[in-house]
Amino acid sequence: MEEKRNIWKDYQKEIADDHYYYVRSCIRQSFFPASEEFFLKVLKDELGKDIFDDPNHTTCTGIGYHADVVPFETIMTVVARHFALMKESGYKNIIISCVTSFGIYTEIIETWKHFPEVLEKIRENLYKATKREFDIPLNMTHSSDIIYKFRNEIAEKANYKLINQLTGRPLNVVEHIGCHYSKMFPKYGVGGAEFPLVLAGMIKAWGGDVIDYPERRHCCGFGFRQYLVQANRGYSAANSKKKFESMEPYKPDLVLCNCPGCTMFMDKWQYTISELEGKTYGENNQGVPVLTYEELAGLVLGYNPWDLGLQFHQIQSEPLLRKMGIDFSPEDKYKTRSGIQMPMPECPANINF
Amino acid sequence: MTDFGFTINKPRVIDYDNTDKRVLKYLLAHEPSFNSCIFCGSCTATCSAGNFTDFNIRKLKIFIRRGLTEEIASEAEKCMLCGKCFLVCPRGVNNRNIILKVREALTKIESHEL
Amino acid sequence: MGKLYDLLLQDVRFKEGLNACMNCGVCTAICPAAEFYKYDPREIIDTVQTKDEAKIEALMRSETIWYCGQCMSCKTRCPRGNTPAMVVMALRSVSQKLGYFTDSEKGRQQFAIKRTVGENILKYGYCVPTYAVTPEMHPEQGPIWSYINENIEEVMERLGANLRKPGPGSMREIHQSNLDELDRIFEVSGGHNLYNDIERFSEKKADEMGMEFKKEGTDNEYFRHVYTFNSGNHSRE
Amino acid sequence: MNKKVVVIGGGITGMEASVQLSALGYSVTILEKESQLGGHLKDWTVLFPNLRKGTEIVSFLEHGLELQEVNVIFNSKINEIKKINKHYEIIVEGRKTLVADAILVATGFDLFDAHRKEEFGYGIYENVITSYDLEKIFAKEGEIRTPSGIKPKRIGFIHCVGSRDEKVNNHYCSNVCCVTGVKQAMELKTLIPDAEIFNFYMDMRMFDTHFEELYLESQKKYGINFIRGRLSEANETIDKRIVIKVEDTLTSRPLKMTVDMMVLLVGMEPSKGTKEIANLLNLKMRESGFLKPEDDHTMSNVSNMPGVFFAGTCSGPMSIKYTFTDARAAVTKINCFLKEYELQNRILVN
Repeated sequence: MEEKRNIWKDYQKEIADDHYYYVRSCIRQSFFPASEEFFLKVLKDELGKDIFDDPNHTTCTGIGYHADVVPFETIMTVVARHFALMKESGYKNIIISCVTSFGIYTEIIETWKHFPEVLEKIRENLYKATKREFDIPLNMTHSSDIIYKFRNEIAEKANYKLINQLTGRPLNVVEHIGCHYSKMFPKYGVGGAEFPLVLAGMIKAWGGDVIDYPERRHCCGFGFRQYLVQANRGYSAANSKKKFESMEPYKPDLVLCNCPGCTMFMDKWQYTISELEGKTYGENNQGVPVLTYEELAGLVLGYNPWDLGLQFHQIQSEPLLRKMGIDFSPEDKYKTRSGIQMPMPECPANINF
Repeated sequence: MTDFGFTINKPRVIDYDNTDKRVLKYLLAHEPSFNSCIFCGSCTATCSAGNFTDFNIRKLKIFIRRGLTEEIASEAEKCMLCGKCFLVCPRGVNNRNIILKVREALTKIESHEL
Repeated sequence: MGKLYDLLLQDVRFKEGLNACMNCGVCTAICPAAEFYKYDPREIIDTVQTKDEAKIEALMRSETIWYCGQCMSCKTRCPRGNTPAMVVMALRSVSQKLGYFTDSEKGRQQFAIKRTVGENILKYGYCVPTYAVTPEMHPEQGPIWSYINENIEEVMERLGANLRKPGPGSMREIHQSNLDELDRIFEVSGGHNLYNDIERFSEKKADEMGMEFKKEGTDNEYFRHVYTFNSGNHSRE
Repeated sequence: MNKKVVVIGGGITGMEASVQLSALGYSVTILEKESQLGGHLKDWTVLFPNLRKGTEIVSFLEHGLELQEVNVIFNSKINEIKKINKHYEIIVEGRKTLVADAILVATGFDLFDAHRKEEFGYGIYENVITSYDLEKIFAKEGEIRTPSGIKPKRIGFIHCVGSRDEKVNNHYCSNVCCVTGVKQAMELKTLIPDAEIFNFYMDMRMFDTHFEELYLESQKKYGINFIRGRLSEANETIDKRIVIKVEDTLTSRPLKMTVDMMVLLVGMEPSKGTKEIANLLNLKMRESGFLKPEDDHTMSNVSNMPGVFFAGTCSGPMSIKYTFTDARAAVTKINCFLKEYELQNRILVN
């Protein structure tokens, strides 16, 4: 897909080189905690960067905001507090782990540009509530932007490639960017909104092929209130289903996601769809593995897939590991950190493990 | 099957590649003035049935174009055949005959003649 | 101008989101909600731009405004620079302020969201911590989610998380001083007001509907109702 | 000695105005940046609304130029234009400096670059073409084939590409795309009688003589389909067909349709040349970049610089018919100016 971009080929998003303040994601830390830990590890250990993991920041309240239980003014003030914490820790570059947060931070900064009186109000709010003052970050990136920026360095250190060892051909990778990454403000994303490069660039650099299928840009179906309330979940599952049906003819080996929510939904909805409609996607009814970019970077660099947490996805990734020629230990899969055997999870009825 | 408390929503999108164009074909063969419709809505504005019910003859004609047989069947029965729509049509579309032909086509579909 | 339109105009998202619509349908064409609900963002914008108070009030009391999934795809495409999804947020916000939201099945669900995600924010400092997304309320998360929740200590340790402990790391405990700051932010910025509006109007509605309502938690009839009830009148016509 | 007029641009406007100015006795020079005359017209095979050949118009214009022996300088690049007293000096790269008593800017339009609507897939998906590309396909002998090499069974025309679109900063209507869509659909249907052809539009702006009749004919005689909905995005299927996604606005439902070939009806933009000349001469432009007249109604060919006039599509989108009319109108205005008629000082009371 790299060759498909036209308009954005001359545009490069500015991504700071070092000294970052890191803000975590509600969904990524809860569903893919190893991804956040691995991201920090890679930046520090593999790339030698300075990144600050501040215990004092909180949720941005984005899920609540897009589900309309948190007012705009409130979320702006919470985000302003994160900017204040960043300033107090001596940082100017912020890395955001969540795509929803990333979208909100960009929306807020754009709003402040258009409505300076709102910015003033938020400064007052924050001071009133916390006595803190803030600066707008000099450089704001999503954590995938950082992996994108260092994709070639990662490729140089890689132990494995996105190449099917049995056929010698590149793996077919579906990339899913997450709506809030660049649909609202294309210039804040790498490669704009239509043919974004952030994941495609990683896939290319690590040897895979990017699949462009008709519903590539479609939402995973989270829909905030549409997922959060049980009665509405048929909407969420329907959107993921639409995507899986559209990508099916291309025989994807894996789905790579930008947004933690999308990663979780596209993984879990395969199970739900298999239960509700008896349809299982992927080869041999095994499902299509759905990975975060941190997990994929970890695999490529040769980290233990079970330390990355792949066993705690609903769709299992052994077929993918075998294709990549990764030497993994099946015995280690369900062991504690200290090596004690844990029980086995239950197998879904319609997905082959 | 696990009960999740919901079922997966069905799409509302008009999937043109997979709709049923039998009524459309029949109509174009039997009432060619249908081709001249520009969906301006004059017919709907004057429609006797549409004044008292949710019948919308302009929409019906689009359903025919798109091949939405279910929608066609439920709409076509609402017309009272007064013919005012033909009088007001700026393109001379014989709307009244369209209804008759659509009903004919639907009957034929039911009896597998189409 | 009318009262409701004025209220909408106070919302910067409304000012940003509504220019002049020419009814081209580009938003609806790729809207996930338009595909799976009886929903048309183009019609919402068209209704709002008439400035007709009666129509706007009807919209605020309707199911319609609650169908949007906030993906913002409409913003990417609109040839007139409108953002229907932001106009929807402004409509929802006024609908909650005035209590109109309890008139619709989908609107009443705001109560369930407030009692779950809304409370998580102030209690844990995060919207959806693992232990608050219970397998009972989330069977669609599959057997793996039950497994993770049953073995949460071991799983989180293996994955390098700092589960409910002080200091940095994923799943860490947020220090009370930070939760207090969050609480004060909610106080000064209208967050608590919205929570209170949702509670107050929901309690009134529960009473009208003759349902049990409790001041806290999810173990009450009204919560269970709004969380699970689906009349089935929302998708295909 | 004859007064001198320099005409910048040798498209329809420049050619026709030159013929007329020359007939009035002025000494006319056309500066053309390319190596031939005719501008965009030479690329269009058949014209609306009467389906005559484009070459007929070109030869009509060329004949005029021959009769009037108008001087044409090809491959000319203007480096500078100086105003000296009442006349202008035009410095053309590698040539003798030209002196002009009046200048007619006729720098025309550029076609909208469809690559800029990335979501439509032009230059990315091979079966997405522009109306301009389709003309080139028409110009070729033999059966119509899609770029993938198949005989198309279903074709979609997309209106308003690059027009009426804030996203590409073009807020205006390009005037000619609606009728071009109708014309090209009819041509295609003639060549492939069993093809299904769809026009996706917002408004059918059939404003000019015989346009509406052509629209009616396309429906009645050719069975062309019209769907009111603007393209949101297009995608490629695994077999290289194109999925069109619009709202069927008259039923309020999203609609998707797979076509073998999608034709983008690209609009007009102020040409690069127009912008260059406007900079050299300090001409006022509209927000759209088209040249701005001194008054929209009464001085539509008159620029803010004395002795500089403009005509044709450098001032806004227009069809061939209006281009001719506009060229001739500008000639009248230039004549008034050079003859120093009192008329040119008519007062407009605000």
